[in-house]
Amino acid sequence: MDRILPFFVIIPVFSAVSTLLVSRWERRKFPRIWSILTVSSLLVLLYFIWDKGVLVHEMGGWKAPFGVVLVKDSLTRFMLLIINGVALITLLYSYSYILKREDYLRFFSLFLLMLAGMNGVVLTGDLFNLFIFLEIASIASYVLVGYDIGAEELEAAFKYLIMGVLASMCILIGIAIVYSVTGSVNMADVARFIETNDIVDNKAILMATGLFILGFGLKAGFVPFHAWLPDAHPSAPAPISAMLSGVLIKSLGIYPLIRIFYNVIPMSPVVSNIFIFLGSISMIVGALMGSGQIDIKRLFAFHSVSQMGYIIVGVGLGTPLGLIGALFHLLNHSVFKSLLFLSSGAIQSSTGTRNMKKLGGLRESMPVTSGSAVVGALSISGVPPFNGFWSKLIIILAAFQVKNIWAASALILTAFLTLMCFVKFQRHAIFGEASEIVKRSKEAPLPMLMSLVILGILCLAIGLFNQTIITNIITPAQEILFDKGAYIMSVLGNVGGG
Amino acid sequence: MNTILLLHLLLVFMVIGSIITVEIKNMLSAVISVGAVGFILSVTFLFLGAPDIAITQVIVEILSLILLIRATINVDNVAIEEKGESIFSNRTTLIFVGIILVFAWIAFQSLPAFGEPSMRISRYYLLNAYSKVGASNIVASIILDFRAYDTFGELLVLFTSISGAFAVLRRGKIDKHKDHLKIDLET
Amino acid sequence: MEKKVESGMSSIVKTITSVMVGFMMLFAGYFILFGDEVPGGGFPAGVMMALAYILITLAYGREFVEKRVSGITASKLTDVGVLIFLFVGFFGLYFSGTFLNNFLQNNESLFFTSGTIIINDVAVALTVGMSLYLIFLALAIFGRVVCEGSLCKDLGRDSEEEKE
Amino acid sequence: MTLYFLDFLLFMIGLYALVTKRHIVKKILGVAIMEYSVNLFLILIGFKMSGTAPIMVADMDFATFIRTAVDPLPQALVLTSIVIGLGTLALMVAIAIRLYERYGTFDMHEINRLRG
Repeated sequence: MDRILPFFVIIPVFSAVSTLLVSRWERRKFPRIWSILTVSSLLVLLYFIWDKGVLVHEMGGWKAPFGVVLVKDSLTRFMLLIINGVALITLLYSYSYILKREDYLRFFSLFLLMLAGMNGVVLTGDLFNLFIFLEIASIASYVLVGYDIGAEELEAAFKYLIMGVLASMCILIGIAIVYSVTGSVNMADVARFIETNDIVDNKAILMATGLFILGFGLKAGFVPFHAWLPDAHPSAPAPISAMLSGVLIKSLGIYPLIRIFYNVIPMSPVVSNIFIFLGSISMIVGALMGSGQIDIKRLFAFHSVSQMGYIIVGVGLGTPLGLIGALFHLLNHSVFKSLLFLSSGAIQSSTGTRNMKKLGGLRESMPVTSGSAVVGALSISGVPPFNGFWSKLIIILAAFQVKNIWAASALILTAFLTLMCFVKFQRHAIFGEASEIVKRSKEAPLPMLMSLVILGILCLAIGLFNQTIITNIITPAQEILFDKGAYIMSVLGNVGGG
Repeated sequence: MNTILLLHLLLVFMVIGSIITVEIKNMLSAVISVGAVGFILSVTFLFLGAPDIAITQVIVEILSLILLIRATINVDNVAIEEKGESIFSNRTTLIFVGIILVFAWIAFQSLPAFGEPSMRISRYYLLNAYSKVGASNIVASIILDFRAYDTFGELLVLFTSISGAFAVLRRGKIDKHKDHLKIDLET
Repeated sequence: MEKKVESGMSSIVKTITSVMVGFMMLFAGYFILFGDEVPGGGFPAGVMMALAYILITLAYGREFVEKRVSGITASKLTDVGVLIFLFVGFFGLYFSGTFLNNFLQNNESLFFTSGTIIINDVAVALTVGMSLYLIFLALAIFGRVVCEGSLCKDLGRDSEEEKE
Repeated sequence: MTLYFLDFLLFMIGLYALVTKRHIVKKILGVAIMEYSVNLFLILIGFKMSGTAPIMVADMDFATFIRTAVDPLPQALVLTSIVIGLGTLALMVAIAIRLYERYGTFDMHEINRLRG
């Protein structure tokens, strides 16, 4: 059954390369349908291996520490579900959104390569392999940010590229230091070496930890390293900013941090304090800077930074409840943030502007889009029936459980700031009096509406059935992270050290 | 003992070369000095017992020089004179770099001593490469057999960056109508 | 007033190039075929092939090379290279259960002793070579019209290389 | 040990160029220098004192080869990261040329100001 694991990378790569190869004879419909087919086949594969327990696929037939190994445990399947689910909905959305652009053959090829990179990052159990697939996903996202080659998009893509290369260099030096000290690049082998030789307070490992926090923090975009995010996300085409905010910063930034600091390098109190401190600062700064924005996409981008702060605080708390809250908020944020970005894309494509002041009373001319935007706004600001409320509540409870007053107060302050800011967004954009641009605008085409409605229903459904989702998806992922020995045993079996 | 001295010398040359690159005014000479640093690096790889990497570094260095010169050839390649406010940012960055270097000095103390790699995993490659894979160039066997998945990812990285560079370099709609050369672009 | 663009450099450069390109291709082939005994594998071979084509483009001008390996065939070869590597890996998965498995390894009967290493070498060299030649073609030729507006007097034919 | 430090100094010079220099090509050169230093750091880690290249030539018997061969794994990693560096360099040059075409200047502050 572990033969299925490599197909999560093979299928997107094969379809990405073949769309470019057969580009000559059929360009209108072929790439769009082909990419939707590939991503839905990935979801079917995920369904097959969903409850098969921990699967380990040794690449090339070599035993674990000597070859590259793919590991599927409950955290990996949780991330695969988010990545491929949001990607399918985004592809459905861009089925009609992309018609205005001329060279969308390469758009879908790069989109599928980004997806292959993210699947590769989430599946691999090898540090250097994680770096390579992180490079694939990042390079594809640099290009997709600057895809409609206007002046602003290119400038934002260049800034994102520079920050991304800096992050990759820091990660590579961190991997080099870990390899030099522990002698291996396989995550489970490194974890076992650190555990048996007890070199946690080794200065070099401390430096590698700092470099990992810097590198993956740049990719995740929380405060001290968020400079590229408010420029890159608004200037990307809407499906891409939904994928960036919804999935990319999580699977390239948060997931490696969680995997490394729970399964490989034990999380020392210094590291958890750093996470909580950075998380609470990025929450407050993101919400404050977000409230002053006029352009709705920039507003959403700043709130992405602040919601990332929630997840980092949850991860930094280190308690089971905190991690459950962080993972659940990761799922919720990818759903409602991609909903918000996709609806802003629909608004921009029909009214032509993203300026909150100019858009008023969208509910008459674009009822479905504004309806789904309201659902997204309510769930991001944590209004009870929707999914945002439950995950924020769990993180706040976890903060109180650990009696970390500073984090708890920052959490509550940000929840209030987000609520206020999104009420302002709804008042201006959705419920104000209809401006003349909005009167002329017509509803978005069907595929876009379908994806918006699906995401809206998901927001509500996760909110209502949060208990069942937590018990059978989130808690197993959290147990895997807290049980390092099981991870090492499942990957390495009991093969002796080299 | 003299290889250590030689490596120190080469590294000092590389540091001097990169300082010249950063501080020189003319862009073209900056590109040339980066090329020089790259070629010294390739010689260093030779002394560190990595012929594969030295060959690849030399050839890749030639190609990146071609690309970099392409970016600086027919544009105004004189550096921008620093305005006042940016001096302040230089100084803070220098302080920040100094702090990191001090911490790096402490951290590198506890790395395994230079010249004694732990080679816990790579002993297996040395022992089994010829018998199991039949290749006497161990590095090639690692790249294409033991960790072939890395090279597969590597191909994808190159394929994405070139396909992406093409997506960026394509003639957008906004360029076509004002394409002053009046060339009949038969698209 | 289409000035006849004198294609390529002087004849001295052309003769030297025609000699050197032969050796460069030979050297690249040497890397590929003896990749597993001698230092240097698929990557330097690919970059060497790209450099050989770039040398021809610089010396003989673009039209000469365009007839031999036009931009579109180069991009198709890049895709084919990646697909070869993918299929070799997939055959490994099909025959012996793990992706990228060296299923015909270390049997002396075959011409090349180390199994799929040579095939992978060819795929890597093909992809790296063609894609880097492509990027040179795009950067050098596309971008010729760098400065906007009428002040640009460059009259090189700027046919869009990729008929996307 | 001082070799690691000199190499990290090289990395810091690249980082300094990346952060403070306003000319886009200078930033690209800073990234190139950073990549050189990371590749060198990986090879420095795998170096064995008076070690030989990890290639089994015919005349060397197996035992001495095992004893003296340098660590081959970082060399495999460096080969990959050299070509990654080349890929990102090609992308950076492409975007830089397009930016110059759009804004008419390579100065990052100018571009920020124009973009507003």
